[in-house]
Amino acid sequence: MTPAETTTSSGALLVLAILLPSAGILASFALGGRNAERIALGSAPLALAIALSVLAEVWRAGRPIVYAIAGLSPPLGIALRADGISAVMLVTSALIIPAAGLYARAGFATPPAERESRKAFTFWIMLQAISAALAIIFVSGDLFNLYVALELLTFAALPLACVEGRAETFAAALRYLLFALFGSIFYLLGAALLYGAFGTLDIALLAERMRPLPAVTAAAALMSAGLLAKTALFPLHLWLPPAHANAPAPASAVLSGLVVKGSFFLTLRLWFYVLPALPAVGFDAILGALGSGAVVFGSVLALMQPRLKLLIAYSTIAQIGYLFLIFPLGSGLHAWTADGWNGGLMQVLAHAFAKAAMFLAAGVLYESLGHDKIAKFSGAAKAMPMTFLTLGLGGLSLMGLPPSGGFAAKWLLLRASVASGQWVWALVLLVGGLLAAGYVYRILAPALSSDPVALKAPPRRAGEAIALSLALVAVVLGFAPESFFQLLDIGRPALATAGLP
Amino acid sequence: MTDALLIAAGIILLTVAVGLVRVLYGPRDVDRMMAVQLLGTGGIAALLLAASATGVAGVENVALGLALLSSFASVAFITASTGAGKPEQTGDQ
Amino acid sequence: MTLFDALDLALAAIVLGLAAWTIAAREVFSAVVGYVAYGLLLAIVWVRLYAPDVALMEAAIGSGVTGVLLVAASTRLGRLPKAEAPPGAALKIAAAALSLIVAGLLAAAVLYLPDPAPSLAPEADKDLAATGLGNAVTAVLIAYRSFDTMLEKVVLVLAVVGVWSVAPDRFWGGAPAPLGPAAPEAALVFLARILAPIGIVIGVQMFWVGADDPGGAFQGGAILAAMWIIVMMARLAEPPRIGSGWLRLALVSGPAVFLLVGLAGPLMAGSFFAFPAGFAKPLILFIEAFMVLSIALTLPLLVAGPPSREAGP
Amino acid sequence: MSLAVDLFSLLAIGAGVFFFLAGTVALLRFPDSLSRLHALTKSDNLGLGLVVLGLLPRAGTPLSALKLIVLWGLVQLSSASVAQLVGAALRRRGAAE
Amino acid sequence: MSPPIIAGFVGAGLVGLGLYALIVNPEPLKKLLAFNLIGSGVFLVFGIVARRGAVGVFPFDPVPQAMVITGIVVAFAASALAVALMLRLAEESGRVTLDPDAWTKPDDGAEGP
Repeated sequence: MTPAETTTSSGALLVLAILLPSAGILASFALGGRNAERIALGSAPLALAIALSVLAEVWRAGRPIVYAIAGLSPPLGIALRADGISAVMLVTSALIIPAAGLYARAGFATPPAERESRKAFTFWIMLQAISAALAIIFVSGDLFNLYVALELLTFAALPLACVEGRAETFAAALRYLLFALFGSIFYLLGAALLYGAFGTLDIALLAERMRPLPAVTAAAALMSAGLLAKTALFPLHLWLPPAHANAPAPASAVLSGLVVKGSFFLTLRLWFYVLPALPAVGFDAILGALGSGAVVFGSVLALMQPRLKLLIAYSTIAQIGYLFLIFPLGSGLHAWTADGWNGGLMQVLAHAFAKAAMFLAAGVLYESLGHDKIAKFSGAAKAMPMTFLTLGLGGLSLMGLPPSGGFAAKWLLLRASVASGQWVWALVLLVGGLLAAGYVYRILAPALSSDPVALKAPPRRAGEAIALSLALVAVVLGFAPESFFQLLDIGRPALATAGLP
Repeated sequence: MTDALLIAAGIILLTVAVGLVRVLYGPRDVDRMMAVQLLGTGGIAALLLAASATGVAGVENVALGLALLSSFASVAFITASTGAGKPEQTGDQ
Repeated sequence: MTLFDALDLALAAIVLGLAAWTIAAREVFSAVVGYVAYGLLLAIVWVRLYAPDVALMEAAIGSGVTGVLLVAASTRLGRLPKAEAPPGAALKIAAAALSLIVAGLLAAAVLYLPDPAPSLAPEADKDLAATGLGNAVTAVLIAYRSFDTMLEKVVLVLAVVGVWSVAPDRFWGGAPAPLGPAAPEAALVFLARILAPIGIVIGVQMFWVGADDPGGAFQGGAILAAMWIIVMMARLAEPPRIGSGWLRLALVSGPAVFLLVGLAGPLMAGSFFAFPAGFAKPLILFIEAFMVLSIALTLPLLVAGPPSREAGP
Repeated sequence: MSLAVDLFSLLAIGAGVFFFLAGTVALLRFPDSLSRLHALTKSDNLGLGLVVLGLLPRAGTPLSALKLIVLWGLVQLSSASVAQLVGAALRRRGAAE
Repeated sequence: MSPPIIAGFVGAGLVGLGLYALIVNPEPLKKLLAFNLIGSGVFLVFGIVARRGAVGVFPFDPVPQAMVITGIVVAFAASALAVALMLRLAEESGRVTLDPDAWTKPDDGAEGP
């Protein structure tokens, strides 16, 4: 990597990926009324097209594409940089966000009698804001720019969590906000130290200039703590279940499927891209241990939840735990590293789709049954087979059974842990899978009984179909070809150094 | 001369800071407010003196901004404590 | 130890003392009073760090506008019964230990930062001529890292939507509650009447000189915002209806103009967010003018809170 | 000339410092809020006024001299208004008791 | 001791104090105050970094200062959002608590879709 990275061809796509939803936010705010919905949904195909073009360009170039904003290279300017994982995540968010948007058209339309309604206005603006924030997180190469993106994400996610406007959603949102603020301020503190030590916040330049200093250790610890709080990694997970479970279904889908991945993505960037030159100080083992704690703790609590949405929310805590196995299993330069890395990223994708699908399905279920109490699901599967199929397929991925993206992810992680002799992670994977099987069984078993069930309303077909298609993506991910993993590897720093003689 | 200005700045700052004891002990909220008001004025004076002693550019603007906002907090205290038509909140314990 | 050192140490001790007070105070209201005083002193600390631009921001926003926000909140929340149980001793000890570790780690990290420190000051100055600006901080904000600044303005728009969004449905489109008492004191009205025009002149001047001297769009906007707040507290003006199209337009004008100029960059100067040579300063002032407007409106609206009156016809 | 100016500055600033001291003593020692308020407002304005007066000859440009004067005027205005407001608040509270 | 070093200790102290208060104080408004204390400590660290970056005729590095200006505005926006939530929560429920168990109603099925 050259220090003065300059714009590569098609780099402009990266700016557009950010500016499109940003402009959408501003236009929706200024025009108001029904326009927010129109703009949000109307710009979605364009966002997807941009994301796919970025993917195609990265694949074609075989290396990251870069854009130096204002023609000014780092350190003084800001560079955007899309590598393989950026491109894949961009596409993921460009698929899940419109899916949630389409699903939400029923619940978040502006009532015909009103010019503008609070819920619709808030929801459609914040949906675009999440897409803008994630786009920045996936492609920005500057740690301060990423701080602004983190704040953007917080300010977008929070109103979605309490858009229902009940006291308990305000309480949940307030807790969420305090955790999120703690997270971003500690992240910012770390960024200040890194700037003080190296005079830049550009990720590539930092990686180049990295050397062990007290400031670096402190920055690594502070930033990680902040990001973990935002990712809701055990034991900083307290805010997540009430915030995600009390949000309306399409919001929960985006919050649980995508938003927590934003801060996880930054954690990845920090450890694999900024700090890889640091001698290991056991941080990776700590992160892995916390992840394992999350898997066990989240799964056990999910097993005990009486309500479906809470169960799914606790399962998010567990599934986030798996993500952190990427730190002990995907770092360094070993034979198993590729498996660990690919497995961790596959888990990001599989969980994003599976969880979004399950929250949407839970939303349909709630609308039809009038509640989401698992104990009263008897016979519901017969009345709404598509929804329970979605829950089942999503559950497959959570458990890590084939064929599913979750299986691919956990299999790769398992292989890496066996190959590396780090058996404890293998044990975590197995226990987590069994516990997940337990809570998925809890959802499905009563529903499959043949008791008669009274539906308050017939299930919304469009909503069911959207949820099912997301679940199918989670399944299809299990058949990802080898070239898909090559794509994920584009621009991965460990490989760049490994390629050197 | 520079030293004299700095000493003056220091004395003023310390003096008004001692006044902050009123923030601690009150007893009423207005007493706390008065201490903040005094701190604001003293801070402006100290800033002007230090600026004159060291010649740092732009400090006048900061002092001007502080002067403009010197009543801000106090006005907020008063309007907030009488605003809703409720009896003034006191710090008496 | 020189005089300056003594002064600095004294200032540091007072700042930390006030910070300790704000967290130790039993009544939330007195904690907030302590916080406002703390913000004032922090402005002086910023001057000592040769950061008059930041000092202005800290005085206007960190202490001033945040102070108003917190004071209003504390008087309304202070009356509520305390629901929480006080923390146990074990939690206190654990928290204290953790905080000590973090503070120690941080102090060590700062103390052992490399010497000589890395700096972008020469680079920032090298390109300064191209922007036509004299104030390097303004150049960083509006030219070198304009992308951050534009996005941060979008964050402010989201914050406004977020604050509005907690309103009850029936008030959507209406106006927030008034900021002042129903019958404001004559002295307050008098103060607002005199202070506001002077403040507007100073705010605009600060924005204008910000191209070369300390100041700029943020500082000017913050001072104008403070003036609008004081005018609303004196009930000389009322918070506007949030449904107003003009208000919406004015609120987004800052980021929107910024974004449009940035989008036009490739046509004008070959790159997004680049300014054409020779025409940079007028463009920057143009963007900044709208940013001043947006900031001056956004901050008071954030203080005013969600709408709490019906929209009316 | 310069000596005379310096002497003037020192005298004015010294007097200013004294008034800040007096104001603080009043704030700490006076028995009730209202008398504290009276003493404080007067002393703190005189204090700043004298400091400004002392600094005026040292102002580099007419503009910065003007800024100093405006600044003092602003504080004077604010302080007087706040004193009124506090006084009124105290009276109201006194009446309520 | 140079101002940056003193300010460094102040910054570290503020972060420590704020963190302690954030964990220990149960009242949300006090937690918000604590967050603001941490915030100003963090900004001070930026200020130190900027001041240490003084080279030759430049008394400071403008980049970190610009970041602080951005940060102060964002921190204020966050405070405003938190206050709005607290006030609405107080309006809806008559209290402001972060206690999660305060909201678990045993069996009313009123939770959102």
